[in-house]
Amino acid sequence: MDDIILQILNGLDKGSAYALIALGLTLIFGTLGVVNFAHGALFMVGAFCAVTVQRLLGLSHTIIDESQKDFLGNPLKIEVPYVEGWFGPEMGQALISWSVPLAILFAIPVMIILGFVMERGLIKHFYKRPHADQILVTFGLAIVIGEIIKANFGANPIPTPAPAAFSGSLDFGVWLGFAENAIIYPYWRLVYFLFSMVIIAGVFAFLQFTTFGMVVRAGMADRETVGLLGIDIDKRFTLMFGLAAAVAGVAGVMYTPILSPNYNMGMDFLVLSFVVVVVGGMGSLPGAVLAGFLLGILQSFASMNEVKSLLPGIDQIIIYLVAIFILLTRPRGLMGRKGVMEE
Amino acid sequence: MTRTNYSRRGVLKTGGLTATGLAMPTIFTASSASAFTNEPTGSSVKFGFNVPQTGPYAEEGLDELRAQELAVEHLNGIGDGGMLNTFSSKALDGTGILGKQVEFVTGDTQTKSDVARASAQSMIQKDGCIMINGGSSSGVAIAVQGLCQEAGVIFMAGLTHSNDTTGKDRKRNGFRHFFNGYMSGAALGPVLQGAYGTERRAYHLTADYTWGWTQQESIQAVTEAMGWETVQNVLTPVGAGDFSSYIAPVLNSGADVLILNHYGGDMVNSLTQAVQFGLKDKEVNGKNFEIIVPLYSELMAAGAGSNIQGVYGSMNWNWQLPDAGTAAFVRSFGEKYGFPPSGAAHTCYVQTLLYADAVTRAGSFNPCAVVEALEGFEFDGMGNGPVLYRAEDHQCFKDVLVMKGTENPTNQYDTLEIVEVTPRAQVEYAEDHPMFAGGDLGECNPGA
Amino acid sequence: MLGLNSKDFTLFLVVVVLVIAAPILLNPFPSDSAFAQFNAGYPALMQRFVIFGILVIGFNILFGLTGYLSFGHAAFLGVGSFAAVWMFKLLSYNIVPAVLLSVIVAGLFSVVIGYVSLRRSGIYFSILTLAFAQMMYAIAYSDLLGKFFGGIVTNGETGLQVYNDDPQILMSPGDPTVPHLFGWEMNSSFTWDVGGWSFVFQNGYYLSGILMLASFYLAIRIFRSPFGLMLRAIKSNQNRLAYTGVSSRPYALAAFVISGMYAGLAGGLLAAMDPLTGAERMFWTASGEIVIMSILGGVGTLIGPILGAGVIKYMENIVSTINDNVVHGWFAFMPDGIENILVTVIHPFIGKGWHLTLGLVFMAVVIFLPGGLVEGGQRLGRLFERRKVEEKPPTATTEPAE
Amino acid sequence: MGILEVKGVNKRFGGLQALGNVNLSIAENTVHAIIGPNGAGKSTLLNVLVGKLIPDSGSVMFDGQSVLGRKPHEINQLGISRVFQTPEIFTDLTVLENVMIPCFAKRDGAFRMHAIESVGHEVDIKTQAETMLADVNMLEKSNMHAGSLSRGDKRRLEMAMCLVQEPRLLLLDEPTAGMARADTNNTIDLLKEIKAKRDITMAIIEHDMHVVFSLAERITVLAQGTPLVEDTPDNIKGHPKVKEAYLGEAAH
Repeated sequence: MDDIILQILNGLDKGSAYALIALGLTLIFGTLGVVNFAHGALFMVGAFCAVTVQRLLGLSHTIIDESQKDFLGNPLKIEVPYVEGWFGPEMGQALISWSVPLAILFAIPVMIILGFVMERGLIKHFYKRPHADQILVTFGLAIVIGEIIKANFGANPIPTPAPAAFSGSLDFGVWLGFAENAIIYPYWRLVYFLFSMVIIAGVFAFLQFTTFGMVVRAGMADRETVGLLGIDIDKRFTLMFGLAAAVAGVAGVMYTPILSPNYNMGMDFLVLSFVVVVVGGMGSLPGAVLAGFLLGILQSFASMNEVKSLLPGIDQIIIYLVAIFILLTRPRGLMGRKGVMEE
Repeated sequence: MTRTNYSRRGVLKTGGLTATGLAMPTIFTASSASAFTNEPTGSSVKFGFNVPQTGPYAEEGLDELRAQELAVEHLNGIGDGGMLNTFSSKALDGTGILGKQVEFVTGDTQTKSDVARASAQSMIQKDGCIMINGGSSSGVAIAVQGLCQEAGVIFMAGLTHSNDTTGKDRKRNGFRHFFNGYMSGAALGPVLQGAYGTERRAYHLTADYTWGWTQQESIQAVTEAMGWETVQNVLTPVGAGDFSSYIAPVLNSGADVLILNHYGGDMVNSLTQAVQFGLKDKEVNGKNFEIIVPLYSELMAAGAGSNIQGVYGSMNWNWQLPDAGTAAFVRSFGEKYGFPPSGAAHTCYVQTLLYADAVTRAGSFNPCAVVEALEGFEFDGMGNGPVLYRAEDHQCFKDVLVMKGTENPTNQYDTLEIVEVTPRAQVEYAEDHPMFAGGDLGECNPGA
Repeated sequence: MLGLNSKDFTLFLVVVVLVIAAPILLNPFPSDSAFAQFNAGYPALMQRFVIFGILVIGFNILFGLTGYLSFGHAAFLGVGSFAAVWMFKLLSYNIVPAVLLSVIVAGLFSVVIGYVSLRRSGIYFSILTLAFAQMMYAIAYSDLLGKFFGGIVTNGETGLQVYNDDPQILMSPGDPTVPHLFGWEMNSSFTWDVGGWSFVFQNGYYLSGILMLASFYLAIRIFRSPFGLMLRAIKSNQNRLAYTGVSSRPYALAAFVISGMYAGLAGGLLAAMDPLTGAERMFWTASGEIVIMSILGGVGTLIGPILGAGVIKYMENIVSTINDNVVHGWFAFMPDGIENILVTVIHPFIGKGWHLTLGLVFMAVVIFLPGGLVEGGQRLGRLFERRKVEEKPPTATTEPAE
Repeated sequence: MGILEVKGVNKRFGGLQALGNVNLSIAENTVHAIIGPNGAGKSTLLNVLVGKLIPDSGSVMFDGQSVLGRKPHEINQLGISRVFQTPEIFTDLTVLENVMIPCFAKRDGAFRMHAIESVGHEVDIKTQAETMLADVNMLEKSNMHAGSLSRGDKRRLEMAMCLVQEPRLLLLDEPTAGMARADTNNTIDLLKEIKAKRDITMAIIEHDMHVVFSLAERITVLAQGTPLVEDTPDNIKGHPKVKEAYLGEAAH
């Protein structure tokens, strides 16, 4: 029983990550009708926003300590972060420790601007082009973004720890009357789960309760009609792209303590996020979220030793098996709309 | 043998096209000049450095490339000579090899066997390379080793840790300087016993591919021999990213040691996440919960950051070793690039020098002569103490380092500390040891 | 000629000449010149050009004609290779049974996967094919079949290769120990040294080349056949096709199976040229590469995808091997300062940065040449034509799918 | 006994009764129009006839065979062709190819793999298609891309594609919707011409009374999913019920 609760917890957490990425992807699919292969890259750029903030906060000046030697036998250079000098060692260390959450403040404007630039500079010219062209151009863009990141940060994963306050894990099991250590879960993952919920709820509320959101939803349903009403839907779609980029970006920022960022992480998420979106159904935001959680939980269950001993390797293929099953039983995924990307 | 492999400056071969009986223009060279593939005829000889330059192991590959470039400089007499000064064999004098200047070409393996083989083929067929060196994974090493065997050039493996490379997939034309899973286990065993006792329950997470399997097998054998119990071995998909669903059940399984048979990004992520679950701070069965990473590299250590503190693992070589060879290499490398070399860099550097030395001692670039010169070769002064290149399986036998994540690092390169230098005798095994059985070196193949 | 119209026949003839003369045409620079780096005329790369050519010709029959975008086509390449290597292991190094089986096995797989996936269209179809391919990749990479049944089926990440103790029941003592066609060894070659050049003519390349030409010929026939017309009708308007009394599913399935068999042939040939295969051949990036090759060259055109395959394989094998030393070699004649500046400018795009060049090429082609490289060629052609005959008005007729 | 017999067809969408007990008989070689105000169930009925929708109850017989449960391509093979409200043609192909496809379909059925033969060598099919194109005055446009045709020409092409299969029943779904008066008249002439040249049954769903009264020999008036009246055009014109339900404002 405790195993199952643990895996449900796990699945929710995994699912929230999938849902968050799929949400941004669906916003772009649904509103703009663009297959954006660079969405994983946006997630990755978000993660590197966290690295950048960490580096900025860690910017140091050098003190040469003659009493110690470095690996070549030269006097040791000791790096002292500027923030420690400005705010005192304790406050400085705390700031550095909180660099990941702080990076959200940095990532939002960066990602929105990046989104605007991408949409205005490139994507908007591809609305009327075949999906194949969209795939090629966004895939090319994803490679270019990845290479730029690689040139600046290297190919190695970069450790980006969560704030010290969130290290360690919570013992759920004790609350529920299980033995100690039966169900533990890291604080940061719980934070990530809550954070995802807030973002998802925020996006839905934004689309549901603002005029802007209503217009966009109308545009998703029938772009031409909305255009005929004299509403400048294009401008709103640009904003949507910025919003989608920001969602991907903050998802990336908050994920860095779980997955040390490297330039290739966007590609690793690309295929998975497409599967999630399509299983959810093209053009359906609730579908994307639902599919994210469903696949996350199923994958967690498939990773259980009891399941794996029965079917070796099931954890590696479960997502695809489920995707095939759902697409064959429900023609347009869980909640897809008719006619979206069916040609 | 009727093998008539392709040779770049070779001659008319007994190929199908001759069989068609075409009248050949006289431009065709008439006599067979080369005795083996890519025999160097001019004033230079070319090496192929085949390393991952894109993909997850790019950083490691680039570090290998740096070391290889350094080795070529030292062979050609540029710079301070590095390990040539400490190497026990004095055949090399910094004037190239057999009077020929050393040149090199580079290629990108992308850590994919197909691409690595294509790249190696290009080096052999297009650039006329006589030796291929480098690589950062066992799958690629085995693939390229097989290719070099067929093509008739020498393969000096880079970083490859799977038992199979010199086990069931060993080849006469291929040589491995790097240590392997068995050696890691043999070296770690006593240290772990000393640190954690004989009554432990181990939980393995193993990358689900050949290297992971062989390493897990090796470690399990050693730990069980000293009384540890293996609770579970869970195979994890490569590149899973999020290992939480594999780590979450560990604590509840009654295990008190987690062994991560992962490498590269997988290791960075699984270790980071295991620490995040608070495993290192827990107590199980009245003992402190421990994590072990059997194979370490500096780059992984850097990627995992503070999470590796106090975690045991093993290495082929580390820049902090006190011997003269290490000091010489670290100095040349550090002065050229500004940071200490990684273990992968070391192995590629040494392999390049070893090849050059073997050619010089043999007096020929002929792969078969080189094989003969390397088989059973004993040397010292390359940072690992006295080393033997065993003739039976082309595996180097040398001391193995047991490492531990530094508790209080003083600078960014101070990530790992040497706990023990396990003597060579302790990690040796018979060449037909069950974990290495089924291999057949075959005949040496000079190609043409 | 050969049942082709004159335009197609000319195109086919050009391709024939290119394939035959590739060892010379692709080696324009003398071996010792600084630009020899750009030569692509060595057997391993030429083999890849033609084998990947076969792969994308087949893919184009599916994607170019019917518009169904399969995102898992590399799976058929993979099973083809595995089938071929198993034939080497069990029977002998003769490539005939190996290649035949690889085509058959890939065909069987594509019947099953195609039958299921074609129940959906658009992106749903793409994701179904992707899911099947990724499952097959995972199964091969961790040798799940081997684990399930015991023994070795795909040999996991190390890849499947031939060992000396494999049965090879049809192998007699004198037989070659490399892949061969009734004794005609694939890796045998002869070299023609002339001036500073050395041209290599290899058996394996020519065998692959002949099969590529045969595949290409067959593809042209399919493009121009009533069957091909039906496939194009599927892409154009499935609704109308149904109301015309045609069920599109069997046509699409036939196209899927044909293209799967092409992929199997390519996979078998890859194994025949180099008898080792691994799961990564089936990874989604490999499938993506096929799609990218087709779009880059020009979807639905006869020659486009082959060009796309050539460009990508060239970049992967040539641009990635250019390091700073090589660039210094090119500009050695310049003054040091300028040389260094040039090297610094070029540095990010070569060697380890070749992916950057690749990404930029993708973007440039799709932005400036919406029809792919073929459109670039057509524009060039039109430019010349216009210069030649200014007065001739443009004709209203357009050749279909050219 | 008509060529098409619809008996007791019911179709509900949720709470909406789209078709209620529809009985309809279309006699062979007549032009039969189905008219009715918006939402009367005309399109639903048409979709039932071509197999796109399956009614909740009732039967649809074409020449003694039930069409229910058959797929659109099977229904076409029975001899029913359909012209859509917006012309459905193969826009990426040439005009000639557009007409050749139905020729192949008629010859080969649902699936036959002619993968090696050249389209260019199918002289019979080509002649057949060209004759048809000449019939609708489009021969000179046979090498144009269908997508680049004018709307009227697209309509002609679609008719040609349907007629070349020599269907026994041609269903026309508002063939003149959105057309200018001149185009509408052309279409009427075209249809008259077609009717004059061959034995064919036509069922027209149409809003435009001008078209209906120019062509139809019999008219069924549909209102709220049920046939109100069925009669000749002349009788329909004066029928009070129809006037009440529909013609009051439409026919001046």
